[in-house]
Amino acid sequence: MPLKYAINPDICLKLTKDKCGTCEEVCPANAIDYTQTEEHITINAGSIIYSPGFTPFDPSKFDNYQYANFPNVITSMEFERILSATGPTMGHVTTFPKLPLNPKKKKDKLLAQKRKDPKKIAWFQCVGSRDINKCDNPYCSSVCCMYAVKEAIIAKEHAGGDLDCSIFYMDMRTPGKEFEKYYENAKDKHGINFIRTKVHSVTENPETHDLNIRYVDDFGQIVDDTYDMIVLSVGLEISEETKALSEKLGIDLTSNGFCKTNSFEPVTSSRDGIYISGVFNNPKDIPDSVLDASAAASAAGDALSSARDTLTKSVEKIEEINVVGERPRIGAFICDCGSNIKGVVDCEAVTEYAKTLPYVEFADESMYACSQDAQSKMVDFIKEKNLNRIVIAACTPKTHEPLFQETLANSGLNKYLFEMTNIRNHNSWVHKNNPDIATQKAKDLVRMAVAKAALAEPLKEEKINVNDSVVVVGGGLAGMTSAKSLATQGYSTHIIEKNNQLGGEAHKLYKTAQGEDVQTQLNELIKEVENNDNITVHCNTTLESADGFVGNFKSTLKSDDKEFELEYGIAVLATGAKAFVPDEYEYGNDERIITSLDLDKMFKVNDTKLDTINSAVFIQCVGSRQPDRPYCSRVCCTHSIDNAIELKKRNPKMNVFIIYRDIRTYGESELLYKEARNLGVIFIRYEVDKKPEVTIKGKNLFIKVTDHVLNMPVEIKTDMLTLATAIVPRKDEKLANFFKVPLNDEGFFIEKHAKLGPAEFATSGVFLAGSGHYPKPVNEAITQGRASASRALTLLAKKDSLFTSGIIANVDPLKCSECGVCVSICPYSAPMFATEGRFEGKAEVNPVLCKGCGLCVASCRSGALHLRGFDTNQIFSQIFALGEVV
Amino acid sequence: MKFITIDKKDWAKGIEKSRKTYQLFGPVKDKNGFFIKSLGKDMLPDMDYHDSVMSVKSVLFPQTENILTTTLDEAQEDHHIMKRAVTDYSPRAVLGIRPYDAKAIELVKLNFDTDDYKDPYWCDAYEATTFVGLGLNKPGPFDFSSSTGSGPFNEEGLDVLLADLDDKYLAKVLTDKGEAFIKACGFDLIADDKESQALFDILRKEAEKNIVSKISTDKLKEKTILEIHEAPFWDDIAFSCINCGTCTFVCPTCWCFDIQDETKRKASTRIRNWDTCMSPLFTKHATGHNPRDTKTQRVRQRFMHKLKYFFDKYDQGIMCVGCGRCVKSCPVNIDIREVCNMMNSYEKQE
Amino acid sequence: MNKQLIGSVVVIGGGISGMLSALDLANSGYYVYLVEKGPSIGGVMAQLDKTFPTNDCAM
Amino acid sequence: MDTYINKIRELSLKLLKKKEVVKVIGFTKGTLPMATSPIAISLEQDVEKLIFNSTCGLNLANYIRNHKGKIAVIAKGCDSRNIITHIVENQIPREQLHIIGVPCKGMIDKTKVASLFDDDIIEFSEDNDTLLLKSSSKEERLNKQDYLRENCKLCMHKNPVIYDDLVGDLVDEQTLDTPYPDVEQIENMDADTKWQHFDKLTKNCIRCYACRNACPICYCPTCFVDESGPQWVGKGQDKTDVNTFHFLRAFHCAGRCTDCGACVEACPMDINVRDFTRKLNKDSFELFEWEAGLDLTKRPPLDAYSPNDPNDFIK
Repeated sequence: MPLKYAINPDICLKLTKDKCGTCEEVCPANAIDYTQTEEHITINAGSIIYSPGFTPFDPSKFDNYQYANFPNVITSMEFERILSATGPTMGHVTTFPKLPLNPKKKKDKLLAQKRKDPKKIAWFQCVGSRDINKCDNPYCSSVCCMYAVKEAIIAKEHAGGDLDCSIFYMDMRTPGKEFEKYYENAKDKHGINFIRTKVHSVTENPETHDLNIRYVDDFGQIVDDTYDMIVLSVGLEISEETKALSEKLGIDLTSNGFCKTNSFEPVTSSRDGIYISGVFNNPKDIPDSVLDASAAASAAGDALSSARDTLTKSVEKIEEINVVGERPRIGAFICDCGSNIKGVVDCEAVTEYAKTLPYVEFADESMYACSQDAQSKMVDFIKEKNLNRIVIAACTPKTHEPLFQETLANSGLNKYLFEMTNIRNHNSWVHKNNPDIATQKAKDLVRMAVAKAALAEPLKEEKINVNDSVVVVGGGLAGMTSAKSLATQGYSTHIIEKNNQLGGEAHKLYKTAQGEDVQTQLNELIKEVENNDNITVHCNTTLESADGFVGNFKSTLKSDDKEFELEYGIAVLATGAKAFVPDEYEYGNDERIITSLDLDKMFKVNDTKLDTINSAVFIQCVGSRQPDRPYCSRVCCTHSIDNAIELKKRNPKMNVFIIYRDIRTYGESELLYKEARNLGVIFIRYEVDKKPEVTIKGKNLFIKVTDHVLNMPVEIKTDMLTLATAIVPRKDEKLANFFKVPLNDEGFFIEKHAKLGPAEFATSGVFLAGSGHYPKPVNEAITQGRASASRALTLLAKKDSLFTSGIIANVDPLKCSECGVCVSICPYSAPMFATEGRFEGKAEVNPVLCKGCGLCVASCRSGALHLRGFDTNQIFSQIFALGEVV
Repeated sequence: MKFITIDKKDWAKGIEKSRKTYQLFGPVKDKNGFFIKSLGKDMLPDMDYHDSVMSVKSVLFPQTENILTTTLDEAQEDHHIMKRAVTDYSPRAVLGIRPYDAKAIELVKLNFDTDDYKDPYWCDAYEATTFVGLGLNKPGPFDFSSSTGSGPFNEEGLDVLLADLDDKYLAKVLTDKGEAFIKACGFDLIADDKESQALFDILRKEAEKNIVSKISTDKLKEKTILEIHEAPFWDDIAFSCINCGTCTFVCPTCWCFDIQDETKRKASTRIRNWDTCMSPLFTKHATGHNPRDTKTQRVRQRFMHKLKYFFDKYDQGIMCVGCGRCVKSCPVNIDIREVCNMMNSYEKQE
Repeated sequence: MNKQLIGSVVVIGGGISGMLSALDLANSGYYVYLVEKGPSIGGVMAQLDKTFPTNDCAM
Repeated sequence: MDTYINKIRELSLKLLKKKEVVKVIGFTKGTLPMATSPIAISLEQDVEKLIFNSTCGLNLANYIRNHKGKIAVIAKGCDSRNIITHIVENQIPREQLHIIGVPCKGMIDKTKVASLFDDDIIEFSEDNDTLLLKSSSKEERLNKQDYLRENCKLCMHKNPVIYDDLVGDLVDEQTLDTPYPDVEQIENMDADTKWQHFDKLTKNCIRCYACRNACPICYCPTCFVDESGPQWVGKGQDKTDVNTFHFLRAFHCAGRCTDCGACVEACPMDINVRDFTRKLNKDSFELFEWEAGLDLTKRPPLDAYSPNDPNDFIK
């Protein structure tokens, strides 16, 4: 599904035989150019970021699932397209979705006629992942469990509630933020079946093409079942092409083709100057790829900081024309969006209609209003016709408004003298089958937009003065990394650490999952940070207050009973998380019962007690994934397995048991899991309602658990019990309040956007890194540290061009009743009472803090608050315009 | 002058008969009080009422009245041209109104029907209306109409005055309009002029005996406007006022109105609504400035207008007919009788 | 040593990760070349319907 | 009542004498038998004008804004709750107020009493729970409890919530299993009946705005009905406009109304305006466990946003 079409030069008749040429004729945008040939360009650049992505695993070679032969066995990527409204079935879930592959083939056509709405769909997990028998992909692809759950839920939404969805899996791996809840909801609320097994084989009923599967269930019984469709949850692979280019670039790969990195420089390849990000780094989902992206930018930028701003150009600003007091002269531009709108709506009629509307001086239809040439034409029209308000009827303002506003600015108009109405998403797309009504509605929408635009006023954006120093709260790995990057790129940075030394929880760790010694690297990082001239470290210091807004924060800090103030422009919250102190499994009643971090400490100091142990047990999910703490702590499976391997290596004869619920060694950590099993570590599964029981009988320590294979209780006598305890957030409500940032139910910070804004907050100028966001291992904490720095840098780089939005609330003091609703209700503290002047006591809005959400406007009973750009008279005129008939 | 005796047994029949020519209005009970309303088919005026909550002024001067209309539809030839709203001015008769309300109409007339300007809406309605009054045999304890130039059997403003004589009405026909109405009803039992007038006089004297409430207006005229305007009692009078418009809305003599344009779809109407000097909007300028910005200024304006400016301008006494409605309706019991007496007896302290 | 650094970066791959790297760098003062072998940028994410766990539209 | 009056006068005199306050806001006798009128007393000799009885149905919180210097105010339970609302909504600082609390025994429904007579009442007096009324045609002795205002019958906060002085012992508060029987009755109507109910309710409204102006929480400098740009509501007697005024006003009172009954008391057309506001009081109570004017530290529920706010209405 490329968003743009391209010509395949091997097949194109025009290029091969100089015939046809139809595409050039029919393309309304004149985008076809047969003369284009391959060009070689040499670019000199300071750094390279290599982000080649992945290819979905091709299951054709799997004979047991018969993907290549059975039409109703499809891949998850294919299913993703089926669910999509813009996909081949327009979101309709149906069998034989891929048919007819060839409309001329009779067999395909016949099969396509057999299409029906499926009643039962199965997902097979780990296709092309965690598998060395059928393919050579021993790693976990990290994302398939999540997308399978999502696809099952959406499929039910599309197909209706009685669709039976079953997911066949080995371990359900949902270790990301809010993922476990989604998984629980899939089970409880959406009724998705989760069946823990590996399906042996699939056969097809040759008549109906229904699919029969056979598997062994939890109780060892063989089960035969029939499904209408099977979705193969295919894993992520690094393509041969990527591997080849990597070799050319001279960067080291792991045995699976992923880039080899160090946990402490997780986006840096083995070759100097080449940084990597995304799945190429390790199988990962979108938010982690997004973090990688920013982290790689930070790493690449760090290396080039002295050359910053040498090659970038700045845009020339055009003097704004004063239109205040002028009669509105509206230009209306109707976009065809190719056939997207014009295919349904009679755009010509809409354009003609627009010309008849009050104040409309000019109306024009264009094929693609957003195209470069349409934009420059628009500038000409504005100047030529002396237009002072612009209405654009096209697609969604969410994506295109800034573009059009820039065009306004380029022609000297204030960018708020503009109104956009969506005749595509809200109209042509939804009224596809009713072109007449769609045209009518387009006219209505244009009329309303014109009515509003006529009352548009130029709005002023306030300049924000940015103090370019940064405060990083928390001196752990994430905080130090963030500070280091910001300092390297030239910004004065303060680290506020409440303990007496930098390093945070990392001091308690022994090794990373990749085997690096944590303490050596940590001490090196601390030294680097302490020696950096741009970083001021404040240990034993706490933040007592924070006032202000982006670019202008002010805090009181307290250090050893001394208070001092700090002014800064940017804050990074990297306050981390801590280990849960267990209240079960006899913890605290026997010194042999310890936590994962206790065991790390023993390794670190090479505790002699370790030599006396012959049996060790780990219990997983202590305090995690249970009703009172419903999230997965992400790191504990890998951590325990790593420690189990360490024990086995020290004493191969030692009996090591890991009692777990799902093993969640995502990505290449799966290799550790495999290694542990090879070394003889015994894994026993338990259910949350049947937790292992720990008893201390005299000198002996016993753990009773029901073996999931034998389905019988077993009792293990052990010399040491390690509890893999949850990671719990600090739930720092005070801090959250200072910066007006939200906490989720568990107490983790809520980022700006779960997918696209994982290292920043909705509050402008405040960024996020480390386990305060969600539990994470060393490399991920460092990645997020870098990512937060990169995000902060984009803001700091705009230092001189940072403006508020023009769409903000303002107060009419004569109408203000001083009741304070606005002050109370604003989440950003923008309204306040004037403390001096003629309107002392009345509310006023700080334009820099206001986000234009309109909460105060809607709440003001006295009608004193107005939202600029959406003033009441504008909305009224729109409503009245709606009531008029064409 | 002509007197007619109407047997109450014939009353309903006569009224019914008049409907051929007249639309009828009269007192009707609604919730806890009486209102002068249009009498629908088969509805009779409830002549046993004591007093109506609202006065009769709305028959000539409705609270909301369409005065001009136009269309904004440019397809119509006469779009945007204001035309007088179509109103029914066919003959109508209001039955059973109290004499003080009739007197009030005469006061209101001073405003709407002058040599300089005749308000067409009010004048046309006035022209079309016949007022059939009902003398008040037993005025209530808060009626002070005798000291305002009106009284329980005052004839001013009426076309017919009825006296309730238990089993019959004695009608005093005062004008041609009145005569026409009586004729339309078919009431033709002529009573003796002298006897009848004597009866009216007795009834009036009896009724006036009941009037215990009085105001003094004798010295109002001789005081200067500024003197009363600057009197110290206004703040105290105004303190409890909540600036609602109740007093002005129930008042039979308050005539102020506000004009509004309302547009619904393509139809535009210019309406006039009762206004009230109690509202801050009453004098608010387009600039936002308000010369009567405080409550005290507004309260003072109301009383000065009624009891001083009107008095001075028209020389027709005060702009109050003593019905007592404002006294009873005021949520905070501001009493025009007290205020009038305060103004009348106020002597500037040197 | 002390070779003059070049203030530009080549980003190879126009998927979500490559695009965001490019944006961050461009917005913080570096010239960026974004190289993509396909005819459009967007990568695999552009092919997804909704995203986990918020069910936001991937487009 | 006489003990209340004596105490009110005594306290007022003391406050004025010691110059602790510049004026005392209370009630004085009216010119009609069942009328009382708010008054501000600033001279010591005028304290004798202060009275208190079962007809003091207006809310004196409506009179405490925009004064210079410290003032004393007589406050029944509901008045005190509106005083709290005023303090919370920045209309007056607590320090500027001396609150003389009156444990309230309920106010009488004057319309209901008057409806017993065909003519005007000329005398009214009360003796504990007995009301004595006289017109020119008859006399009535009534049990006060039978003639309480509807809001007083359902009142659960007769005692002042905050006060600096009390004029008598606190009275027993009632607890009600169904505090909103009137609202429930309307809620149970089908849509048509409900529509008819409200249509009939506002039928005689003359838009004098006495309900709004008697209401202590209607203190906006410009009420939305007086707004001309935009004009939210037409100004005529069009039924839609009349009802819009009542609906919107009620919404503006949501979570702030103490059900003091001043609106109904002031209405010259006997419209039970509380039918609008009570529903919102009930919703505030059920959704937010909120009753207005009980807490100096909390803003009304609609003035604040919490992620835990009930959102069952989102279907």
